[in-house]
Amino acid sequence: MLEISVEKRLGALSLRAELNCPTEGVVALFGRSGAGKTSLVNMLAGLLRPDRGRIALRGETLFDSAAGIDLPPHRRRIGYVFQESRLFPHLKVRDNLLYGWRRTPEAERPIGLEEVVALLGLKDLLQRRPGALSGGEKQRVALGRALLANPRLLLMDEPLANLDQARKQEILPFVERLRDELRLPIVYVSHAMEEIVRLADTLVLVSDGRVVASGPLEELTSRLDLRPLTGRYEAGAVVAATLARHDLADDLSELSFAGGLLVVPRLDVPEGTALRLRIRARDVALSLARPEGLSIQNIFPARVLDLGEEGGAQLDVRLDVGGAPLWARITARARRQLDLAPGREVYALVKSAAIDRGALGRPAAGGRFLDPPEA
Amino acid sequence: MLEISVEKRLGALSLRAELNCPTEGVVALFGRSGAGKTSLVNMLAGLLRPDRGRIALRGETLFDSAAGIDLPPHRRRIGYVFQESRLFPHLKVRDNLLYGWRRTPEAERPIGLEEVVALLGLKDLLQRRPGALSGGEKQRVALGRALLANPRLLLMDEPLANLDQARKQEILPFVERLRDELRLPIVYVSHAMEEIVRLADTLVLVSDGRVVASGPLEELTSRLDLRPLTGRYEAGAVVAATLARHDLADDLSELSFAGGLLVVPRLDVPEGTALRLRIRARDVALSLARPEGLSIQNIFPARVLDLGEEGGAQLDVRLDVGGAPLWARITARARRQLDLAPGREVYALVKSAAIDRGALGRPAAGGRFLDPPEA
Amino acid sequence: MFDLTASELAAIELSLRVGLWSVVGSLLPALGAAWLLARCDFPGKLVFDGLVHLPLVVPPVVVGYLLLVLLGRNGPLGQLLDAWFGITVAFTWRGAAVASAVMAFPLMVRAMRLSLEAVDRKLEAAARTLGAPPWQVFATVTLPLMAPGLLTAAILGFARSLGEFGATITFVSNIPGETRTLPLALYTFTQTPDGEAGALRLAVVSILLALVALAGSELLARRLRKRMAA
Amino acid sequence: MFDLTASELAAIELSLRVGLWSVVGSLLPALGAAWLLARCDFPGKLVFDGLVHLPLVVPPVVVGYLLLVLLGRNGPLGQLLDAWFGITVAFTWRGAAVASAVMAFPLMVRAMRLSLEAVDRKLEAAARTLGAPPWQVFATVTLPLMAPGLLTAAILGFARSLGEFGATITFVSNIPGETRTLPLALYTFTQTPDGEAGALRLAVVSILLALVALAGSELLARRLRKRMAA
Amino acid sequence: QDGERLTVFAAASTTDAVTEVLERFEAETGVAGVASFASSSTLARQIAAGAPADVYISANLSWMDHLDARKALRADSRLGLLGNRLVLVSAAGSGFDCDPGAGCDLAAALGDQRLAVGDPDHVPAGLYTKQALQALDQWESVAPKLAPTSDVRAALVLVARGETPAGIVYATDAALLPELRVVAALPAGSHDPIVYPAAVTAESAHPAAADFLRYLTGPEARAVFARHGFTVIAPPPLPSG
Ligand SMILES: Nc1ncnc2c1ncn2[C@@H]1O[C@H](COP(=O)(O)OP(=O)(O)OP(=O)(O)O)[C@@H](O)[C@H]1O
Ligand SMILES: Nc1ncnc2c1ncn2[C@@H]1O[C@H](COP(=O)(O)OP(=O)(O)OP(=O)(O)O)[C@@H](O)[C@H]1O
Ligand code: MOO
Ligand SMILES: [Mg+2]
Ligand SMILES: [Mg+2]
Repeated sequence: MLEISVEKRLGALSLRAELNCPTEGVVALFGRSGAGKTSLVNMLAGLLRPDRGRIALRGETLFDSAAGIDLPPHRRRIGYVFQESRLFPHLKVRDNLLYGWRRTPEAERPIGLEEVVALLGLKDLLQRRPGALSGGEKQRVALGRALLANPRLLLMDEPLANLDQARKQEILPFVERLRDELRLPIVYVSHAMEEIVRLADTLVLVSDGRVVASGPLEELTSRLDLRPLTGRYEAGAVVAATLARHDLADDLSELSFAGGLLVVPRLDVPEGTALRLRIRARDVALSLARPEGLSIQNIFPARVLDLGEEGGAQLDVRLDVGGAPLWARITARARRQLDLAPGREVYALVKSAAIDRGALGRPAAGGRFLDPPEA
Repeated sequence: MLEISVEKRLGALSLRAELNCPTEGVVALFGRSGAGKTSLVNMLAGLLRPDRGRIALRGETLFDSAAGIDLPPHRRRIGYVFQESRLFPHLKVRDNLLYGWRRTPEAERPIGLEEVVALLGLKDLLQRRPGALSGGEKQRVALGRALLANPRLLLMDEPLANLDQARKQEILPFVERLRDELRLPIVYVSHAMEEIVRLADTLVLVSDGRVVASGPLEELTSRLDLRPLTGRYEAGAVVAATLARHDLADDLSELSFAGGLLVVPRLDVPEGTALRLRIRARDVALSLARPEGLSIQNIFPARVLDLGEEGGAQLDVRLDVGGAPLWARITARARRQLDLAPGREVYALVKSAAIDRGALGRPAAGGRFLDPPEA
Repeated sequence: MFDLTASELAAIELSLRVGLWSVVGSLLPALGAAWLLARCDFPGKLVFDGLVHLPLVVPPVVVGYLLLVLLGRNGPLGQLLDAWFGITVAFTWRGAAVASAVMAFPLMVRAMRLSLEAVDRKLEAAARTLGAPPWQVFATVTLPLMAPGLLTAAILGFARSLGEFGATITFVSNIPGETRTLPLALYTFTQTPDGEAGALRLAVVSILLALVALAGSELLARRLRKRMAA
Repeated sequence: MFDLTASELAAIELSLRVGLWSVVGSLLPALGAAWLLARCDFPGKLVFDGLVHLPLVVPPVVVGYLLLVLLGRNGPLGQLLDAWFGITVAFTWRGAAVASAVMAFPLMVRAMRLSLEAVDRKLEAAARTLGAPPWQVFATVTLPLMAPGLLTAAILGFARSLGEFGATITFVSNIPGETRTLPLALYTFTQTPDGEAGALRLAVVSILLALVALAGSELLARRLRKRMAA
Repeated sequence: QDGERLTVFAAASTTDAVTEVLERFEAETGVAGVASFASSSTLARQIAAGAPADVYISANLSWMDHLDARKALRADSRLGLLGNRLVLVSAAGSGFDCDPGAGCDLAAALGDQRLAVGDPDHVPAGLYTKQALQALDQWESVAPKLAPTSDVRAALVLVARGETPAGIVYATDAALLPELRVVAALPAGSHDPIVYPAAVTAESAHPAAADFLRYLTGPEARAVFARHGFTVIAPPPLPSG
């Protein structure tokens, strides 16, 4: 559990944040520039001192103005990966990596250099200096450096913002491995909803120095009232599925979920793997009858649960597909034409092409704990 | 016409670029980090001197190593908007804006401060110092400053890269206005395909110091052989349309194009406006029969022209819709099931929800010329 | 203690004048040297850098002697100055200003060089794309951005000048009212057995002057920086 | 010309020793002062800044006199040093080193302060999150990043020391083999008939030494910077 | 070491002579000696501050008096050692000619140029010069044309380089630079007798200090001083024993 209740005056902004959230998986902080995300994360790390308030991590008080507690950053064991990587320019990559590790008591070193080097693919970089690395390589080293300091929580403040698409794709899988294999709790700040959707379990919306909402990612991104904050980025449903079968001939994978079999372009995971799928509302269409001769592969019988707020051109329809949730975004006109109402039986059409890797997340499976799980 | 044929050794990279492209509308340079985009643009501006070669703009030679020509940057009349805005910190916004304008002969000042201030919404910023501006405001001022120097070509090197989504949305319309109202030719460097798709007419793909391909945006993004460079970003068709009618009740707009009437969420332009629509292949599905009772509003009879390369899970189908082109991305399995082949009559299903503002481009309508059109 | 005599006041006035002019006069040459060191690469740059530092390294008396040899009535430069401009520096306060300027030169160049190196050349490139030829870029972008550094250089030079003794007395001797600056007057006091009180008085005056100048410049520089950053 | 006599060699050796120790001895205090000025805000900071600059502002002879008063055999600090550590600085080469150090102090502080201000505090913050307590951050991050600045400060101090005359002769006199450094030996030459040649010789030697030191440090600093940047 | 080496603090203007005398003293007695040369005032202050000097030779009576008054000198050791003369010098090649003692108007001879002298505010040679010119009734006219220097050497350089057409220095100083020419000597009676006093310091523990002081007045030293242009005014020592 991460408990934050702080106040801090920052120039024109008065930050006043209350947050209680689980420290499992990835907690994403999202909000527009200047909202106070970095300030919040700095307070967690001990780099910025709140004017008032309390911060506690897994029951341990890190800061408490009333009790006069303020654990200095080097005793918090909170790793931090910054936007600008902040590698020490005078040290080789190897010494950068070991900087925190050397300062960790031997008994508390859960992973060693070799492991991190293997995990992040740093083998060829060890003898280089940070100046000779590309942006993506720098961030990988920064990640490794933070990991080797044996953190019980990892902060990442827009770690990919300075990278191009290709570099981003190069780093993201590593972050996923931290989450899934090391089961390291992560607080992840980003502007990019696509990163957040791919990584995060919990979403914290920050606006104007306040925590406006926090909760499971799926819930918050599909809440219409938060749309101004989460952006036009499509709402959607998250569905638990298992990889049932690969169809090598057509290069497809079939995923079984509560509503049936979903066909997607082939995924590079073994059969039987548990998966988390995100299906965006805008990629789902509805039909009253089961359509024939359609290129759309995924057609599921569904029942309309309810219909979103009206008032615009479009609205979201919440569906029940054999027990699994699904959202469809349709026009108001279509709603009238199809005469949709709660309880109505329809068919949900999911274009397989609309399910991309970014919508996939693997629930943590196995992996080691860097820290005992919370009591 | 912009003619570039240069060589330049840059550390490990040997840049060797050949490019001939129209100087109308927006020319986008796209390529991964370190490909040489900024170097190329700097050569255009005269900030970087090629080792060898020639650069000419609208017939005027800016650089020619053989002829010993090298027009200095201040005589090239090429505006430049940088990623970091580069406003002069010691000057107020007003003086920043007028910096280039004051250095332009009076006869060659097509626009004045008031106009640019109005165009870019800078009224409230004039007396401030750059240090007191947000990132988005800074870029708007930088844009205005470049404009007021009366450039005949505007270079923009990732002008939005440092901004968050909200700020990007704040700037993009202004860039569109330059393109559409001032008809200022723009060379636009970006990593973000979504910006490029929204703005560019011509796409130049740069890789490893070479111009790998250049041509109309639509053509290049739909070329499968360039997919490794253009990225997974979806291919699609661009369709000319006119705003036929607003349906205020349903908050929709009907656009008429060669294939019929296309319904989209209401657009904020007057009826009769000529528009350019981008319809992504992944948002188009095919059906053998006209489906009934479907939420999808846009259904057009179409003829299969040809089918893209096979070999993966998906393929793109090129369609003719009443004379307009359209692409649909379907799975190979669907292709087999529907028995698709060139000449086959089908129905194209376009989910209206998938047409967003980003897919809209207005062909230049009226507006003034900053420079006489090319001979 | 602060009942200053007329001749002490004269020395103070003279020191201020000398300091001012030494700074004013060396601003341009120092800027030029700083430019060469910060922006240009040329053979012999290290030697040039060494030459600029000479006055720091060599005893002031030696510098004064060299100035005398070069700029004295019979020195080659001194004769030129006299013939072309009718300017005599030997035995005049102008000579004192020259001595101060030379001694302060390395410090001023150093401060300017650092501030020049800190100027973001990307801003200069931006100015060029906006139609400014190189000299305008320098005048309208580089120089204003260097302002805090120029200020520091000026004040450092001025402060150094307030303490300059050896080169001055050797070059222009110790003529009351003409070249007897504050440090020379102070020195004169120290040379008589009962001069302590007078020496102390003048020392305090020169320290105060320097403190005021340093503090003022520091505050001004902070303001300049803040204005540009905030 | 470069047949140096034994006593000239002794003066050179002494000057090098004095320069070295004056630099070594003032590194820490200068670093401390630079830290206070760059990183701390306290009442009286401007005055402290002024005090640090004093040796620049006051004639060297006055500085030497003050040192004599404070650190002489009968001076309050001199007696303390003697009683507590058995160290005598008055009229020894150690005193010459002290005089040099004091005169070079403002220059060294300035160079260090600038390099300290240029250290990216974000890197320090990063080190703290990696478990390094403040003093380790200083030792493993701040200090190495300041290295080019420290080098500059050291060489500047050393070069300044090679030219120091007024404070030295006033404080520790001109005792051959003990306090007669290069500039003092040069002065002594000028007091004897036919001393010209000797004086010139020593001037050239001291200029060469300073040039070598400056050029060497410049090259080294460039290497350091390149290593960190490239 | 201080106990073994005899340390002499001597006015800078005696540099050459005292160095030579010290060498001879060492050759004769085996007592090694070193000398620190600086301006008399600097040395006096240092002695007052406890400098390890055994013998002080000053060019300046007032600083010797200063030390005397502070009991910094060994009682009864003080003696007037050397005498000197004031001379008017000019650069060897110059045509400057004027003998103020013979009624030449120095100010007129200088024209709009200056006269290099030790600073009459504190440098002994300057103080004597002022007395002499006052006695010759030329001070009023010459005073505004002075180029006062902090030490004699600086005055000499000015003259030798032709910065000033003439200077008034000690006869001994004139020998420092070969480019100089003595134009005239100032009348000895026009100023107080020039005296370089010498004394053993109160703090001196060196057994040979008094011996050295006595040696300074002995025949060998007299010869050396004479060769450098000084007159030795102290009486020769009584035969020791
Ligand atoms: N030391 C400070 N002094 C004054 N204002 C500050 C300070 N630090 C931050 N601020 C202000 O506090 C606000 C929040 O800043 P913060 O960096 O936390 O925002 P953010 O959400 O991380 O923004 P971004 O997405 O741009 O990184 C901003 O308006 C910023 O200007
Ligand atoms: N002055 C230089 N010296 C050495 N190498 C250079 C220099 N300027 C650029 N390069 C190298 O040339 C290559 C191209 O750089 P350039 O900045 O043009 O790329 P880019 O495509 O703009 O990249 P980005 O998308 O990151 O801005 C890079 O590998 C860069 O390291
Ligand atoms: O020897 Mo002196 O004390 O400089 O006249
Ligand atoms: Mg931030
Ligand atoms: Mg670039």
